[in-house]
Amino acid sequence: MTAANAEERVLAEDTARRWLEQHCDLKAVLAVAEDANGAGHPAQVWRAAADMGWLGTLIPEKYGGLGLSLADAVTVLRALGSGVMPGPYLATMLAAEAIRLGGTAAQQARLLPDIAAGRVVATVAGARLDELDITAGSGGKLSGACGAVAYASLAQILVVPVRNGAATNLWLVDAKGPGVTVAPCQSVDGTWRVGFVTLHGAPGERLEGDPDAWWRFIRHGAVLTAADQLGLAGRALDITVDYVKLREQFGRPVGANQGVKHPLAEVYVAITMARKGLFHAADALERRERDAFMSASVAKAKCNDAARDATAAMIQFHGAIGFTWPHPAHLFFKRAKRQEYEFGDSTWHRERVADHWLKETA
Amino acid sequence: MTAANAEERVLAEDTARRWLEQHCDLKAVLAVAEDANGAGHPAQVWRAAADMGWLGTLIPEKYGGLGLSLADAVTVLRALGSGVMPGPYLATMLAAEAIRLGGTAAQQARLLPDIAAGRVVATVAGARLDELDITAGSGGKLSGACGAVAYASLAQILVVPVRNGAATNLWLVDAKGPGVTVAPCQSVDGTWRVGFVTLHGAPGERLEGDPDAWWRFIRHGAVLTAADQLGLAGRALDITVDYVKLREQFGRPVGANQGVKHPLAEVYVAITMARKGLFHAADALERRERDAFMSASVAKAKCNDAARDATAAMIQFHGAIGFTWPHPAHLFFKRAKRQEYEFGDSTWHRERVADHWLKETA
Amino acid sequence: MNIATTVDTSAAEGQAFRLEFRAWLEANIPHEWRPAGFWHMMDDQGAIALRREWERKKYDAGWAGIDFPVEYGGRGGTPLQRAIYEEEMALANAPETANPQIPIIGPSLLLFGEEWQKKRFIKPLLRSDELWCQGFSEPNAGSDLASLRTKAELQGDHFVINGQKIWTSFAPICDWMFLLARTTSTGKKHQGLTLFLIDMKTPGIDARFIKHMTGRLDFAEVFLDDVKVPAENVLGGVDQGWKVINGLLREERVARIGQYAFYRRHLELLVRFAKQAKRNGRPAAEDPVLRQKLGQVCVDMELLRIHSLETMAAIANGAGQDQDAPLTKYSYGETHQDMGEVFTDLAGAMWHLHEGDPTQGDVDQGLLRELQFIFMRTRAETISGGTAQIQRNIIGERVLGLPRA
Amino acid sequence: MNIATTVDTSAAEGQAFRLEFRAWLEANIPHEWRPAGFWHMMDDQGAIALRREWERKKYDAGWAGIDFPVEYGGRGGTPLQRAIYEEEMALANAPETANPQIPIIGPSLLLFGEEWQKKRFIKPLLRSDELWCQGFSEPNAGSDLASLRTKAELQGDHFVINGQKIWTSFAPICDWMFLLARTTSTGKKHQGLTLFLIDMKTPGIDARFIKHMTGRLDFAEVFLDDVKVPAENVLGGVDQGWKVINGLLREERVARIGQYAFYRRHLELLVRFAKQAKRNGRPAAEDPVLRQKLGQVCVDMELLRIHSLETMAAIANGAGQDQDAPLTKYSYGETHQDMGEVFTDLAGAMWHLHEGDPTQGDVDQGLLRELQFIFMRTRAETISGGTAQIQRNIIGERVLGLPRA
Repeated sequence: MTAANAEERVLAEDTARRWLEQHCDLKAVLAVAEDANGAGHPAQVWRAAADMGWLGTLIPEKYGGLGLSLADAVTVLRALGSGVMPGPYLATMLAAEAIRLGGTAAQQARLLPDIAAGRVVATVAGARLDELDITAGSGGKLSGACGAVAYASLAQILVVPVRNGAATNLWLVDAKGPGVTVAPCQSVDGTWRVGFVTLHGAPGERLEGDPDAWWRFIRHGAVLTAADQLGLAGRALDITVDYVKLREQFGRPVGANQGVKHPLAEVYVAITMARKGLFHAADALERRERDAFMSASVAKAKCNDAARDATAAMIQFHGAIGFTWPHPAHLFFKRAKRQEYEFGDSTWHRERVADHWLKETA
Repeated sequence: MTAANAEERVLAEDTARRWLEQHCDLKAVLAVAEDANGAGHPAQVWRAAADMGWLGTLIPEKYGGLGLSLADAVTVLRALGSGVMPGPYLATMLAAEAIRLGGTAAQQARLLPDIAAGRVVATVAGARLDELDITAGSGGKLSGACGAVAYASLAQILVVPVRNGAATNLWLVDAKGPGVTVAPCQSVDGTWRVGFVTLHGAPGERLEGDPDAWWRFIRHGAVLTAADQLGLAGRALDITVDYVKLREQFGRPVGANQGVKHPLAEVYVAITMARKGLFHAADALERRERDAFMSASVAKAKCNDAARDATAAMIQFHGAIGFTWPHPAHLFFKRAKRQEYEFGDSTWHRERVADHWLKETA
Repeated sequence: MNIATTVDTSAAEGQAFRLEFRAWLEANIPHEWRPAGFWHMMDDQGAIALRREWERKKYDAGWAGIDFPVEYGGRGGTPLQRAIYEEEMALANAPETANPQIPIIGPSLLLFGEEWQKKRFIKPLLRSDELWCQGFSEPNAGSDLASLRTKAELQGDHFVINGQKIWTSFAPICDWMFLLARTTSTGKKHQGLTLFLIDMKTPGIDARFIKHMTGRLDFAEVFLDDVKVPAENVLGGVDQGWKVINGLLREERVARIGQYAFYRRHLELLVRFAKQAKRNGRPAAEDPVLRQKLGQVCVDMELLRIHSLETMAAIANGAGQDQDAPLTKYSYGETHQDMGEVFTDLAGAMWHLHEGDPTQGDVDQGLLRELQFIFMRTRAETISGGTAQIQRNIIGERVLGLPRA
Repeated sequence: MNIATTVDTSAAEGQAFRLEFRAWLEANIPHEWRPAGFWHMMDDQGAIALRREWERKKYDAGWAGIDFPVEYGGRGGTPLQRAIYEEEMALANAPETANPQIPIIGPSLLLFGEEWQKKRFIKPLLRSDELWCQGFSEPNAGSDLASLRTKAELQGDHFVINGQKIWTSFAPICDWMFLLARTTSTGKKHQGLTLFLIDMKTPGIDARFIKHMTGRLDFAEVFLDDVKVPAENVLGGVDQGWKVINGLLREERVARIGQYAFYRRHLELLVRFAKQAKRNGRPAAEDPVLRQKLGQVCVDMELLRIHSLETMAAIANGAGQDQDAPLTKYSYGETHQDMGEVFTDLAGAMWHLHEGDPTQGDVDQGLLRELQFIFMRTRAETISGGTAQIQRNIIGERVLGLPRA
């Protein structure tokens, strides 16, 4: 990352944060969570995501995107995560990334411009990485249960991993088309929406550009999800530090106690290391470095842990107010805990890191 | 445990501690550790172990022992552990316990009186519970590597687990007899001695009383070893608390800082729970309760963790002095870490506890 | 279901009591209430009404106020029976009480109340004819309770109370409040506090729910604006509030036995869930890494069971001061919280869904919902009633004798 | 062996330097020194003599004081080359320096020394012709260094020093000591401290080893009884000692890069050990629970590598203040200590034996001994140079801006 690049990113992230704070602050997010039967899709956030180019961060310029790097996408998503932002933007960006990595030029040209412009909502099945059993029949008809899928009811484009012997291929499905059923399901995390998707001979189209894109995609997915987590974690720490500086008990600020200070210092260390790991992984994947998959696992494992610890600390060190509904701490915590299991939990990633080291060491 | 019993035990433990403090204090233990090529077998401790009946705590009265319970043995061993006592008393008591559990009346009558009186040193192979490959040939000749065995060079009686198809039987070997080779090996923990034992057709004698005694024995062994660990842990905490009350830095006692106070409080909690778990397990094994094996695993897992944490805290909160040789902290820490892997580490025991619950829950 | 109990009922007395109560519960808890998650899929108001009705029935059958004297409407039993009662309630998945302050307010009245107060308040409390709430915490007096600011001034034959309380569970639907207020402002902070028994219908009281992060209505805040309370409604004497609160420690010990029984049930649910949920295509229960995590909470729960057994023995022997109260509180909070984390690890990406993901095993919805609720609820358990940090401070200072900062 | 380096040497300058030094090491480290554990199976005195000799050879070949100016006997290289040097030393399993205070005393002399001091002391320091020790800590001034009591009084053209120092590594075999003493006792505690360069042969100095828990001779205590030191041997000015010490932060950063390279080697040893050791009849490396533990330290080590890369980039860009120094120190200590714990888990019951248990796999003795040593050594790493508690305090107060107690 060049210095010029870095400055631009700081600026872009700062702009995004300010905009979100003005147009969809934590109160507004809470209202979205409160309205459990609503779409969970604030129009102003989606509009901004399209207009400011966030949705198209990774989409090539020729297809209407900004054609930027994974590190830029991480920057944008960290800003959105720091606002616990609701909406299908991450699902859509993930689907776009699958199409970018796996699609042919024709497939990309057909689909990506609409995504970049915010004209369609897209989503991906299989984020939990446990094996799904979706198979392709004759004529590319797909069948099988996709499990829980982000914003399944809203999405028009659905990307699904399909078994092909020992391999996994990425396929596209028209989510509003025949053979697709969606059963909405509520989630404890009110900052998103989710539904169970089942395919019954739904017409599918394979992403033909790179049949092995699944393996790259899940690493990119891990890094993009981790960016949201990192945003949660950083903001959770900031809010908590501000609170314990002011809140007094026993005649002094709560934050003067080592019982509070030391755990928060540990959270700071975790977040700092997670940030370094995440930007490194983004660059390594971008450059397709030899160890890039391991770097992505390092980043996701650390972001999982940092986000969980930071948001749990946010509740703990706010005292009783921290576990009430009107306080935003639970939004951060529930979302961090949800994302902990998307694109690989820490156990999944640690196993892969250990495997890499064991294979690489003589 | 009746109240009268409890009082007697407090008294017995107190007596043992006082005696040890007077006749083999921490300085004396350090000298034993210093003398790495010595026998690691202070005569006064062994004499006391015989004279005060410690060695025979579990041995029936008719064979010269006290015929007391496992909880009484735990009490004695906790006292010895609190003094980080060197010597083959634990190895000998473990061997005696194997003979008590597995031997016929004739075998017990022949062997236990000498053990209770301190006339022979005995020991056991297989304490680490990883499978050994010792087999019995024709005429009861035993062959195979026994791995590291406590006080192998000193011992006259050796108990070994021998494979018998899928089962494991306990056998006796004359450790000074033919077909037994002992290669002494140094250990980082200077409070004991150890050697590698190999059997080359050594004449063996099977413990015929209960052929399945191995499974009971390793649980009794876990509880007796855990008693030593609990002794280490409690003394480590006491010494550390005394130190941080007095040691001043930045104008106040180190122990006034929550950064010290809270971890020590956690150690206290761990030790307290470990103690409860251990005495419960001793009673449950004694009464051969249905869940006794699980209780032993609970106790050993917790004592492992408590002893490691308490002795590591002893080093940490003594500051630099805590990692010097003349300070006893390292004796506690190294021994706790050694025993952590004897008669089952926490991973081994947690697995068994989980298994028990999964099987017992509908 | 297999629950190793914490009370040794080899003695005939305990065993007979246990069996009788078990039979009553079997006959009187509606079958549809039994499955895991039943109460977690129902709205709060409905749940409380149902429970209240059931508790009256239970009282009338003689199964309430187990260790309260008969003369005040209790059963007149022993602490041992009380503990068995708590265990059987958990075993049967009986509803939680609609009147959660019983274990605090009941003994306070018994130990410190005047005769008329005992006669007047205990029976309706036990029968849940009157629901009670506890007004201790304030926005600026949480862990540091002694610095509370709600003021009570004596004016003739009544006190006039002004201030604000918070974390007052269920206040808006309660009939009475047990309130701690400052009556004297000179001297040490924890002196000069007084306990009042206040009718929630008194003018000047405004109680509003604060939703919990689980989505449940439970906490509330209470505003007191010139609330007139008869002077005779003081409990335990003017300026004696701190003494009363600290006199309840033994009672808290018994209550924790009951709490343990519920935790034990939660562990059973967790283990059952481990058998249903799939991770990476096989039952979560077969994954060696998840088994370690599950094994660890089983270890900690077994230790808490043994701790409860010892506590029961101490209670039966009439033991006094409980120096391990902060240890108990701390261990309970940590262990229950760990259980919650193990649940999310077992459930993986479906932990937060209101229905199990069919591609992740055939998971009972009620089980998922109850464990999910428990997971979120446990975040409060290292905070309410003294944070984990406060407990470690108390252990360090009072038990280990370490100096104050 | 495969070590991902922390220094980006895609630039030709770095790469050429790296290859040249690698070739020199290959040719000049005796083959028998290479295997893991070589230095851990040798006595302390013998090891130091061997190393000292080797360091002279290395100096004479131009491979010492990489980033020290040529005029004072250094190589005149860049910080980047210095970092590459440290990595290659670790990669080659080169001996640790016999003169461990070089990274502290060298830069102190460079930054604060008078011309004659630089000329006189730097070259013999770099060539290990003169071994140095550091006299900062005292029995009652460990974490709280500013409260030290060793006193230096000016008497004519010399100071007279009295007091006691502790944790003065290798003092009994050192030629010079870098000592911090109090010259003024009024004002704030950290003012009035002065640094002295002291010839260890001066009468009145008594240095005694204190054995480390690993069994090694390393630490020492030093008693100073009317020790006369010429006034010109003050470094950086009278009463300026605190300023000098705090001026060394940048240098510490570079030194940590070297430390990382050693940790990385230790991780490689650990992974190799995992393949050799057997647990429950199969290679430890195949046990899923142990793989998790190993995976976790690999994660943490990868993060420290990235952290080092960023630090190097910052150094190359001439960055100033390092706000993350306490983070670095804290993370290094914790991660290295975790590595030690993973070692004992992998080794199980043989972790503490001087030879591998043949029934637990075919384990290389040197590997076992070195990892064993590392395990014990790491207990000191959360203490020396500021405990983990102190680091968290600094992070909380200086980085997060939390109030002091």
